[in-house]
Amino acid sequence: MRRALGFGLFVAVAVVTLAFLALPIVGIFVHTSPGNVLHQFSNPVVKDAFVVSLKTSLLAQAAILLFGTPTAYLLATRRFPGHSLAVTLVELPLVLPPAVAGVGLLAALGRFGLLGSSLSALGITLPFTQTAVTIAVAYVASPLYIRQAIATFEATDPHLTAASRTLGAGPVRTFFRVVLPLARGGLIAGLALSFARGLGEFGATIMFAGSLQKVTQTLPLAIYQEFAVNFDASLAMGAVLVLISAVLLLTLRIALSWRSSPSTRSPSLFGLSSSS
Amino acid sequence: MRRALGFGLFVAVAVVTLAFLALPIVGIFVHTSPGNVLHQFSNPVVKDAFVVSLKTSLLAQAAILLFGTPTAYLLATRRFPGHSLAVTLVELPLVLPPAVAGVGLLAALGRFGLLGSSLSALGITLPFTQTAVTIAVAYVASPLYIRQAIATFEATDPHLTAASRTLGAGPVRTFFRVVLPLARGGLIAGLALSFARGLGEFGATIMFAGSLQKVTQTLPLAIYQEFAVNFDASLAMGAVLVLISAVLLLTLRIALSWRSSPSTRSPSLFGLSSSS
Amino acid sequence: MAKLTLDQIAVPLRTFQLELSLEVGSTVALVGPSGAGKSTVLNTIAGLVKPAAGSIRCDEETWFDAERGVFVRPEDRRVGLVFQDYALFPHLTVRQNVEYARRHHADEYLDRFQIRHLQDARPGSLSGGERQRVALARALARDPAILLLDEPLAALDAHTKVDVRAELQQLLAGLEIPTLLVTHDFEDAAALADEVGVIVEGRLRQTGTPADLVAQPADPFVASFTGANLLHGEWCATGVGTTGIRLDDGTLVSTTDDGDGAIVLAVYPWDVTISTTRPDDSAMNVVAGAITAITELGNRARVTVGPLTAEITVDSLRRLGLRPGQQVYASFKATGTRVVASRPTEG
Amino acid sequence: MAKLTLDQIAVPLRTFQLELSLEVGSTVALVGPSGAGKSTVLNTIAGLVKPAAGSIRCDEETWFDAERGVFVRPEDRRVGLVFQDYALFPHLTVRQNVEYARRHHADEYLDRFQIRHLQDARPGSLSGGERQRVALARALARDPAILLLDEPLAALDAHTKVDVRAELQQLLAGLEIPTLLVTHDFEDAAALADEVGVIVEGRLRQTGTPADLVAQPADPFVASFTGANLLHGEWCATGVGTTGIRLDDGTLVSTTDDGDGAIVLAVYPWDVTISTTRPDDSAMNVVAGAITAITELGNRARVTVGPLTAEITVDSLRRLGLRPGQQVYASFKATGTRVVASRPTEG
Amino acid sequence: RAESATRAQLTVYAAASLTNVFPAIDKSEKYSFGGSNALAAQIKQGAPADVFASANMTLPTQLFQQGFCSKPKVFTRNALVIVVPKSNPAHIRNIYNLTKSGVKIDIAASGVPVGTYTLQILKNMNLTNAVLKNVVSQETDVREVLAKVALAEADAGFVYSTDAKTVPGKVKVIRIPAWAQPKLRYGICVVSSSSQKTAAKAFIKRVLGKAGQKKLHRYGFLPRVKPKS
Ligand SMILES: Nc1ncnc2c1ncn2[C@@H]1O[C@H](COP(=O)(O)OP(=O)(O)OP(=O)(O)O)[C@@H](O)[C@H]1O
Ligand SMILES: Nc1ncnc2c1ncn2[C@@H]1O[C@H](COP(=O)(O)OP(=O)(O)OP(=O)(O)O)[C@@H](O)[C@H]1O
Ligand SMILES: [Mg+2]
Ligand SMILES: [Mg+2]
Repeated sequence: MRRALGFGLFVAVAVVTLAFLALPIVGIFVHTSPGNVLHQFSNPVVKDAFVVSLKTSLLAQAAILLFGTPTAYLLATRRFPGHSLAVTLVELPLVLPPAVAGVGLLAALGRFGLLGSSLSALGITLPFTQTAVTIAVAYVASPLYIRQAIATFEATDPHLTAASRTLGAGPVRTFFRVVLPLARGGLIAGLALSFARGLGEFGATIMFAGSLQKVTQTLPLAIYQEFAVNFDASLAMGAVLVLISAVLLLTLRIALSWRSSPSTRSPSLFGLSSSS
Repeated sequence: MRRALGFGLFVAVAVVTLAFLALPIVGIFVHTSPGNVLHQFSNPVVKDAFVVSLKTSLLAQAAILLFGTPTAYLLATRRFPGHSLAVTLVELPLVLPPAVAGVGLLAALGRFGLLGSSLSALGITLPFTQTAVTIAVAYVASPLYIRQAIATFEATDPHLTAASRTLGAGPVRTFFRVVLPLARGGLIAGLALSFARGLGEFGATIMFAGSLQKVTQTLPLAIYQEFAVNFDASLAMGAVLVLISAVLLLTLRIALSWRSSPSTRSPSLFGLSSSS
Repeated sequence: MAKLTLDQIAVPLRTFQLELSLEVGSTVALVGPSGAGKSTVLNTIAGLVKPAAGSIRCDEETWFDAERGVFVRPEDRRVGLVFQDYALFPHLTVRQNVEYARRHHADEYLDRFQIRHLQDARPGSLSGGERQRVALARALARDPAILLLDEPLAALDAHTKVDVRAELQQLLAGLEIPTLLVTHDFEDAAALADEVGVIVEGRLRQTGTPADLVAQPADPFVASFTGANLLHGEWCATGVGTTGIRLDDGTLVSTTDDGDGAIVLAVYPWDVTISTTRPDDSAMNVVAGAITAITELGNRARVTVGPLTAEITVDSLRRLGLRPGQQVYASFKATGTRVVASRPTEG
Repeated sequence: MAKLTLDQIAVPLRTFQLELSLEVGSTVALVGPSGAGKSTVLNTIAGLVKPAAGSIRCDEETWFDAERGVFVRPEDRRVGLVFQDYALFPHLTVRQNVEYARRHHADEYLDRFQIRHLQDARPGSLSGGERQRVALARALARDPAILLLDEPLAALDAHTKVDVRAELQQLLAGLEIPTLLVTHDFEDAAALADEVGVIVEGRLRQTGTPADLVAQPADPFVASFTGANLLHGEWCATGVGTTGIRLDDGTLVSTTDDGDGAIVLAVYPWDVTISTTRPDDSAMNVVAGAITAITELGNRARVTVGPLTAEITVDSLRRLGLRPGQQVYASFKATGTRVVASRPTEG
Repeated sequence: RAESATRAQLTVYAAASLTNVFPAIDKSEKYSFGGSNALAAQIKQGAPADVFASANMTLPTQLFQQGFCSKPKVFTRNALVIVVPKSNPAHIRNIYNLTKSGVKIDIAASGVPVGTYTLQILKNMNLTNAVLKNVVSQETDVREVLAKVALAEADAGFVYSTDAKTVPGKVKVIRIPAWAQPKLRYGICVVSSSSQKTAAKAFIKRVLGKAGQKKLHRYGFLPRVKPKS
């Protein structure tokens, strides 16, 4: 009896928690009619913002994938002095107030920034360009991908890579023929997460790239601007963002859980895996 | 040769990536002298903001720990219809633009929000209170802890819980005597991450709790406000935030890697674990 | 002593459904290949897996009954389950592990299993044998009505295994608790249990004393599992009236049994003798061929000739000067052969 | 055929340092308890682990040399390494696995190992035996100068094991490649290898043919590893001039050897006979005691009396009507005992 | 070079309160609306702006002194109003009601122009302490003030009269006596780094010109020079 009670408590707490996490989202949708949401897509501001968001997000994610993957792999498979520092570095953007991150980007890449002079020497000015948006998004979203990637790579059986080596494949070939295919699922999941996060990026973007319609004004920036002039519109855009992210994450999660599903096997009561 | 080259490329990419992630932080510190940073602590605005931040963060993390842990445990050990949905729900705050999250919180818990009437019936009004800050922080930071916790719980050997059951311990006793002790490391890591993220929270807070010195003005809010009037001060505060987060994460990572360290064992070249 | 009864329990598994009835009064061993469902049986009894149908009773207590919707939770069933990997709590000391079941006779068990001196060590630092003793102590400390052992010897390397097995043997003899143990090694089963059940793909193929299984294996699988050579062939007429068996490689074999169609014969290595000249004994079945492998162990040697492996003494090995590749004759008495159901072998 | 030479390699491991020199010309087996460093030796040869000192040569090629700072990367050493868990690529088909080593003779190996019919299956769906064949095919497909097998039989359950072992035995006989295989089961080693090295805590205790190790175990560990009973005792004077050994349980034992101080005797089960009356044969050493365990298997039975386990035929078991608990005499010839170094036993 | 016949679009950085009116005056340019402070900060960081239109004179004057832009001209004026939720839960009728205890007042932070003006008004009417005690939040942007009143979380807030017009359905406007209004002048200037100075000047002319001023008036802005009364 007491036990059943204890367990009930667990469930209760969980329900409360999930409800709490769901509420704000429900709130947003309550305040906007679906009609309103659709109607937003005829609003030029929204349209432009949407395009900018999509373009920059895709570029940013491509960059994250390209640069983050090898980084994650090395961090996962090699131990070197300063390893912990490197991993912390990867996590920092996650915990930096985006606005501060933006200031940091300015301080680093702005025209008075560390690399500013060298960049302008090459005739490049980053701040307030679309490139700046991409950079801001990439900076803020990267940890979500890289951390996931590290975890995934750490989980791949070292025997398989070793086998590949003894079969005459160098580290690189091994990476592409064995490691990547096995890590695919985890990497995709991580990328989806960082994509969603990137879509929602605000603070760093406004600081580093400003908010110029058609150029640097992403959805979150548009939302913020519309607050003043058209409150409903901003709420509706918020709803749009939530929808995109949620759908993205959900489909992915389901797709993956279809692949390696513990739920497909298991008459077992207490999560005993098949090895039990 | 070609191989060595390929591998060199990997390293190069990793170095570039880490440099990119480090730059903004370096930037911030270049722009502020250590003296300036220390000097900030005599600035009353900063002092108050610091106190508010600390207080709300601690409360928020306590709440996250208390509510998030059982939730994570159930999500990790039970499969039920809508499981994927629940997990996505847990991740959403991570990807919502904080400002939108803030509006959502207002729409849900504001005095004219979904639960507003029922709350005010109990004589509770949340917006503009410190509680509101705590809620905002908890909402935005929770995913980082809960996701980590889920991963950790999923990793604990089901045989151990099963053993505990057959030894006469109910689910709850099992949880406290076996699961928690084993998961400790992972949970702490997750909590540190969410703590750091909570410290940096801006968008949701300003929307849901507003910004009032001594009451609801956290460090990031102060940074933003000072931004207009006193750029250096804001940079310095940013630096303070970065320092706190970084130190927190780093010490933790090192502490943990001391416990279950792959780096302490390993003459092995290719990360072959001891079982190899 | 208590008695456990599984009545037509059914557990749907990934690739097949586990279905069996079983009575455990003394020490029973379940043997079977990996993936046969052995562990699942134990988990079901312990209440860690919930069957789709059937019932489980321990003496008068009903632990599970699909019809009556009874399900007693694992913590309320008096079972002592020892996992294949022992599943000791790594964060607790040996003593704390043994005391986990909330009883205060820990010392008694620490002494009984001679692990008193280890009481403050953590499981991580113990040898396989020591871990097993701790696991047993822990399981018994809760004073179970029935003891369940999952692969008690699998985690040990071959040379500790022998000692630990002897230890376990004496222990079980001493205990007054019905025990169900699981293994995929017939030899272990024979050593530890009074009764052995062979389980394949979730169904019991045969149960009986180890001797029974060797004497009358119910099917080719059981036969091969108990270490017999399997000869595939066909019934055919041999001369006037008498029938025999033509093996797939053509040699004629006579048996004391009778039948027709495709068939499988079981011959145990120790019933096979090797000779360099064809033995002219009508009662003998002879398979001629080259020696493909010779394994010496102690004073015995296993010699493989075509489909047959013979077990002979090292002395005779030397006397005959056998070498791999050499042409020899492997022969066995007609009475030494067992005709087993003409089902093809698994595993 | 090629020859591999390990010259005084040293690998620091968590709890001890692996240090050995070894020559592999034919088929050599390393046996030892879990954690002895067996896998590490293979990984070192394959180039997966870099030693702190020493050198590794394969014929004329130098693969590693600490002094000269030579280190050939694993992909450039011609080794075929078969992992204990086979380490097949789960995302590739059997065929793709075999073709992985970039050679086009895949078919040849698919046929040779009779896995042609499995070529499109993924490893996940294969049985233990089939996996092993695929792993071997894959390793040989790269045409290695030396073959390394890590616990080739550990992943199999006991009854497939026998068949697979025979298979492997024939295969190795056929190959013209020096092979180093690792196991913790002396029986497997004896079955597969011409030469056996016993490794404990990173050092070779003894090397020789299986028969040698049984005949003259260098130390108690090797003895127990090869299946001997160990009797602990002390040299002492027995009557006039002759010396003998007083066992810890008091019984006097005479041997053909001579010495003094603490000592360990090795007696193999098949040298021990059981009788219900004390045998009055001066050449016999006798240990009296109660039977603690009886294990029947096939036509043999293992009977444990005090410190001794005897292996007798089931017939004599029946004839003497032996039962656990019964008082009997276990006796063995003085010539049947081997005095092994008076070091205490490990493991 | 950009001075060609078909010149490129101008980039106009303008105060958030101009979000609706500027496109009405000249829809062909690119606009970036935001808090005047943020915009000024961005211009200092080298944002590619041609024109800067601020919700005050102080910021452009600062920029001018630091050489970031030309001498600012006043191009319009604005007034502050009090907005209350349509439901007006605190029953605010006039500014003096704001001193009632328990009223939730939302204002912009002193760093932000609106914030400064709000404080001036309170000073002029010496309600400073009486009102400030009811302030529940000092936002970083007039938008947040408006949003919270619109969501009826705050009982009242100080915003530009022009902002109030953008959420008609949600808020009621309460005027503030003219005598208490601060000098609320919008300044406009050409950014020094602009590559299209002439076009920029032309734009400013358009704003200052009749048509421009009419539009501004229509959107609730006040004439750039106080009519002598
Ligand atoms: N929770 C589960 N859900 C579904 N199928 C399972 C589950 N656990 C195990 N199985 C499957 O049931 C079959 C029997 O598993 P089980 O572990 O009982 O076999 P076993 O006889 O113990 O094998 P081994 O000797 O390797 O331990 C296997 O095919 C396994 O894949
Ligand atoms: N990469 C490593 N770094 C440090 N120590 C290691 C490493 N790998 C293994 N060890 C340790 O070296 C010892 C030998 O390991 P190894 O795997 O070679 O033993 P083994 O003989 O193969 O054991 P088993 O029979 O269980 O496979 C063990 O104590 C192990 O903990
Ligand atoms: Mg099992
Ligand atoms: Mg090994």
